[in-house]
Amino acid sequence: MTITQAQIEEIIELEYNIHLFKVKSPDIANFINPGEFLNIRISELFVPLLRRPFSVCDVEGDFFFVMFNTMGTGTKLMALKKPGEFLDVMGPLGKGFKYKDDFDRAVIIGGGLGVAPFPFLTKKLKGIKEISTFIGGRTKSDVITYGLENIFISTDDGSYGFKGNVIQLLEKDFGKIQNEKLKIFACGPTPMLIGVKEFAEKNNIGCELSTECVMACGFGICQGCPIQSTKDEDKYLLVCKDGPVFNSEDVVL
Amino acid sequence: MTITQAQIEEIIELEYNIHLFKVKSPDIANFINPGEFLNIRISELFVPLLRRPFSVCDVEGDFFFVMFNTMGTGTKLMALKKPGEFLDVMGPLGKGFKYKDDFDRAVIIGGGLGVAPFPFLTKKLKGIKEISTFIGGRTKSDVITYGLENIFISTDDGSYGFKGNVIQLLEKDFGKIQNEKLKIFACGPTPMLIGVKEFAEKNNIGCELSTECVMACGFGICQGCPIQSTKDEDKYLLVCKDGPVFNSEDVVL
Amino acid sequence: MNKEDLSVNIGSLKLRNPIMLASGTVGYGSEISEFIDLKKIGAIVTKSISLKPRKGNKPQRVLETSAGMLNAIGLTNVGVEKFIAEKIPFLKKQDVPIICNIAASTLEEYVECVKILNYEDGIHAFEINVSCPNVKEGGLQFGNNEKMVGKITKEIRSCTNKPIIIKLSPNVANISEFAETAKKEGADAVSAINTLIGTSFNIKNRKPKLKNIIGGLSGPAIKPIALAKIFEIHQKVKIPIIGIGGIMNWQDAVEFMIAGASAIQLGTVNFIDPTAAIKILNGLTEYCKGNKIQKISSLTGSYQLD
Amino acid sequence: MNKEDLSVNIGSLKLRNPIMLASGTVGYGSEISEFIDLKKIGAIVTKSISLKPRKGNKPQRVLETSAGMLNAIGLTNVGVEKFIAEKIPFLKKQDVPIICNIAASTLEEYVECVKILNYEDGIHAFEINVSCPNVKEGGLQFGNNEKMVGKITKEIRSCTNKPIIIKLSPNVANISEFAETAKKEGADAVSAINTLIGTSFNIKNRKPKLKNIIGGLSGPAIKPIALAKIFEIHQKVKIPIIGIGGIMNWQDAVEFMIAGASAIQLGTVNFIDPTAAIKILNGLTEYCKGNKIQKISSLTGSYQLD
Ligand SMILES: Cc1cc2nc3c(=O)[nH]c(=O)nc-3n(C[C@H](O)[C@H](O)[C@H](O)COP(=O)(O)OP(=O)(O)OC[C@H]3O[C@@H](n4cnc5c(N)ncnc54)[C@H](O)[C@@H]3O)c2cc1C
Ligand SMILES: Cc1cc2nc3c(=O)[nH]c(=O)nc-3n(C[C@H](O)[C@H](O)[C@H](O)COP(=O)(O)OP(=O)(O)OC[C@H]3O[C@@H](n4cnc5c(N)ncnc54)[C@H](O)[C@@H]3O)c2cc1C
Ligand SMILES: Cc1cc2nc3c(=O)[nH]c(=O)nc-3n(C[C@H](O)[C@H](O)[C@H](O)COP(=O)(O)O)c2cc1C
Ligand SMILES: Cc1cc2nc3c(=O)[nH]c(=O)nc-3n(C[C@H](O)[C@H](O)[C@H](O)COP(=O)(O)O)c2cc1C
Ligand code: FES
Ligand code: FES
Repeated sequence: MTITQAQIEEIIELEYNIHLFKVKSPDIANFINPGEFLNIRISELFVPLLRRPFSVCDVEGDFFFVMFNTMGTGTKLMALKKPGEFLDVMGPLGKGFKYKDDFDRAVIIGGGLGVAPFPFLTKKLKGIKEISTFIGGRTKSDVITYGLENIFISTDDGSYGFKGNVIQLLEKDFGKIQNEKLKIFACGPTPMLIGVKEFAEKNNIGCELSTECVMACGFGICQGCPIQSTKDEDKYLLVCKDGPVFNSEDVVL
Repeated sequence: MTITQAQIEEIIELEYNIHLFKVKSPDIANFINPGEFLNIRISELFVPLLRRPFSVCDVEGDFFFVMFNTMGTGTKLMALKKPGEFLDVMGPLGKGFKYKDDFDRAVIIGGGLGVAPFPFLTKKLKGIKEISTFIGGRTKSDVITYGLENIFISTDDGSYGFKGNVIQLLEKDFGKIQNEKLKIFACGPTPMLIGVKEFAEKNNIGCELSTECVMACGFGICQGCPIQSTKDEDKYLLVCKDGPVFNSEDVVL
Repeated sequence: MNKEDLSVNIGSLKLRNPIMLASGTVGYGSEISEFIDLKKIGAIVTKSISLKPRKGNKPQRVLETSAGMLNAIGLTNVGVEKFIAEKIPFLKKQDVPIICNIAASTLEEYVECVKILNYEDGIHAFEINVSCPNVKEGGLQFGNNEKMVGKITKEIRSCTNKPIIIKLSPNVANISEFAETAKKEGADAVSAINTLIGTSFNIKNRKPKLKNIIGGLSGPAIKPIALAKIFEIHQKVKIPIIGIGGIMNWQDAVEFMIAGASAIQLGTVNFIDPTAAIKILNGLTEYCKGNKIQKISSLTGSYQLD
Repeated sequence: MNKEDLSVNIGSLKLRNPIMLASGTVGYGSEISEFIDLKKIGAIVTKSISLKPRKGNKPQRVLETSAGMLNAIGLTNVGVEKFIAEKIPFLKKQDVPIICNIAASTLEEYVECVKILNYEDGIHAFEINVSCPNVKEGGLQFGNNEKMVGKITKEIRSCTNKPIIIKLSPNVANISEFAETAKKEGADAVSAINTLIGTSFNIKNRKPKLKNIIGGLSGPAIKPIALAKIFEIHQKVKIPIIGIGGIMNWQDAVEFMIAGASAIQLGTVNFIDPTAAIKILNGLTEYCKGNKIQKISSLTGSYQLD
């Protein structure tokens, strides 16, 4: 865990309003794992006041990538940055995916910008495990396939791929991979994660979920990011420290 | 009085930290007079919250100029603007110099960035009246001669021109112009204005002072910018509406 | 297609829309009328008026803080007489409902002001400032003293039939009790909030930055506090609330209405963008249209606590 | 060349410098110790501890506002027992003075906590949280009730010789009276301020953004309010004040000391820059050097009102 001033090397606009920053930082790139995240201070002026959390999207040598879309003040200001400028980055933070388990095929499920952590995971899995990637969006421009492999697509409005949500798509195509030893890795809006969790439980598949939560600190000192533990009714886990990736059996969504 | 989005045409760095913006706005350039000012909203994000007042420095066709140095958040952010970007400008505001009176020679006195309103005044006076310009600074890099005529310089540390303050310089050179019909136009820090006022009264010279004051609105609705009237003990005048330029006899500094 | 109904009632006071300009942040309307058409807004609340003219505090009177500003104007105003002679005629011509804000140092002064102004048919309602933090006498002392607020309300009630709005101080532990008292003594509505007490020191010369030492904090910084005060009143007291405190855009205005406000006032934002009232009006209209809200008054206190 | 003396005394509590980390904004120190060397700072105030562990409020617990944040954590903590077993040993190893902050729902709970913790020689002082806005029982009710604050102080005083710091609520009209009461009943110091009550609503679903509905406002937005409260206490009561509220840099720290604070606490800034304490320490050192201030304690209450 470090705080570093990392220089933006390149900015790629993947879709309207969806940006990919390539940022130089050996301190982070060499130590971060898929599913872990970074907490970025967007302006020295304390506007926005708090850091903003972003998944590590990919790593290439000394560079890490973040993928984001513009939501509010923070991401809008971040989108105005130019190559050569510096980002104040805290990381690596949190617990990422356990992708070295015993399974044959990774079933990656991403909803909207929930695909963000998966290019890096895909890179780690490639050549070692089979991969099927299911991604869903409201409409075509939501679907980002950057860095992913063996992709199945759904959109709510049917403008791209299967018409329906990503769980329905999964149900539909599940037959083809049903007999392999699977592990699910999912990230996206909470309603989708709930669906994935049910699906995994129903089919008895190991499943990790990358959860989201509004955070104040991102490194465990504010208690601002609780998520209910399944094991202990009296206990919250912290999304920023115990997560953001959880075994789907460990948390109540 | 209007609010307009005015595009920055050109940025000139006169000295380290002293910037001259050339900005396009016929609505302002065609209506503003020397000594009047503009109130600029530096960021849409309400950071800084309030507008910042700047004298009109000069006018050229549809363009106006502002000259400023970086003091705090507002001016620092303004200094980061690039040509092509827009400024949210309210103006023309306040009352400027009465430079069409009956006098032969304008004695212009500027302290530090107090020279800001004088290039425009000089342009209006040139060819019509004689001009002597006295400018003072702490050190050489404070002395900005842009757009001025017939200049006499003083610095506190003697690094440029006369060593001493601008009032001492004026006293020293006063003999040469003493017999003409003079009018003083001064702008600068309050201690300097107090000196100028005394000098003008002692020598019985008409004198206008451009005063400064922290402002909230800049157009007369907040009552935030009072300055004591000499004529009426029970009354404050408003720097933003009744000034910023006052006849030196009308105000207590 | 039906037109959205933006009108609101605050007791017997009917306004074409819920957007007012707050006392002390628009003077007497003439300067801001160069930017906006005053008759489009719900009402203008005039700068606090006192029986005699007040010169106000020495400078420095204003100061920017993080997302806010401090002011210690000290109730500078022209006094009742000049207000009637010079300020009301202009506002009447603009066809904007006038809410006359009154500040005083004594109970008697409040009463006298109201008695004089009561004859002015241009004045649609009185807003009673019992909560200005920037004057030594009156103001805050009253605002933080429940009995006094009750007394003032009662006395004023006895000498006018115009709607009375009591402007409450946020610098108390229990604003809803003040609202309850105001209601009991006959107020038609309360406004909340006035500014919060704040200060700042110059670290070079160690002097207070404001000559008056303390000032009133306004602007976006205080918005969450204002919302909590309004919510508290709405939960506990049945009285129309005029919401004030850091409203910068239509989203904020909607949020204040959801929290319990029947109408809202714009303060600090007028300094930055004097056209804000019109932008917010347009925003509210679009919001009602988009969300099929026929009467904007249905927003008031429509929070969902599950 | 003499070294600047940054040490301060808060009653009988002696600290190497005036910079503390505020309760609830550093947990129990282990995470932040990855960024800074804790033994360089004046003291760490631990997250409010209660007799039994507390789970805290449901999410959403935090929310950014203009230049501030709302929190409704709900005093999540491990309880006294686990605190002693697991948290104190770590902090003792860091060689940082520990100020143990205690929250409780009843007078008896405060007393019991203090009695148990009194034996811990790692604990240098108690900070009594009578002002948390985020729990239904206790907390705020106490903080806004002067008699109760007096009672709590008195009872705690009778069972410990360690310095007692009462952490005051800003959500009152007269904070100095609370300070006076605390002093009278034997407190060594007061901390001011805890967070201000605030809220926010989602304008789409009309629900409160915080599950707890209301939360506590902290950060730069509240700085002018905190300064005014500290100044009020300093003017009226002779008791050491620990200044808290929106301190982001060394300039702010100096401003708080000028306003009357003997020491300061950093809260929200830790979330944004966990190294802030060290930066501020360096800033204060340079400031003292540059201004030939031999003892930083001479800054306390050094305002010039002329
Ligand atoms: C562990 C983690 C990893 C993330 N990774 C990515 C990523 O790789 N790419 C990406 O684009 N976004 C990611 N996010 C979400 C991202 O942090 C938010 O979009 C961002 O904080 C919004 O900041 P803002 O100032 O633009 O918007 P705000 O003005 O702060 O908020 C705008 C809207 O977004 C909602 N929002 C804000 N923060 C969050 C949050 N943390 N979770 C859910 N909703 C939020 C708000 O409630 C509000 O409705 C991640 C969040 C977490 C917790
Ligand atoms: C009528 C008028 C005309 C002006 N013309 C010019 C000009 O042409 N060029 C120029 O560079 N500056 C001019 N100023 C001053 C300019 O407005 C301030 O420098 C600016 O507002 C500082 O903003 P900031 O956010 O950078 O600094 P802040 O962070 O607001 O303040 C930094 C420091 O500057 C002081 N300060 C802030 N505002 C003022 C003010 N209005 N007067 C005096 N001190 C202030 C503060 O007290 C503080 O010490 C003018 C001011 C007025 C009132
Ligand atoms: C410069 C200034 C002057 C004010 N003068 C008055 C006043 O005379 N009477 C009054 O009742 N409120 C006065 N107020 C308070 C405002 O009406 C309003 O309650 C407060 O500013 C909060 O709203 P805002 O955050 O939108 O500014 C004043 C506020 C400011 C900023
Ligand atoms: C997330 C959070 C949790 C807090 N928890 C506590 C607490 O448990 N006990 C307490 O006395 N104060 C608590 N506080 C209040 C802080 O200690 C401090 O008084 C307040 O945040 C103001 O300081 P700041 O503006 O520097 O943050 C908490 C503040 C925050 C932001
Ligand atoms: S965000 Fe602060 S503890 Fe998780
Ligand atoms: S700055 Fe508002 S009245 Fe002059």
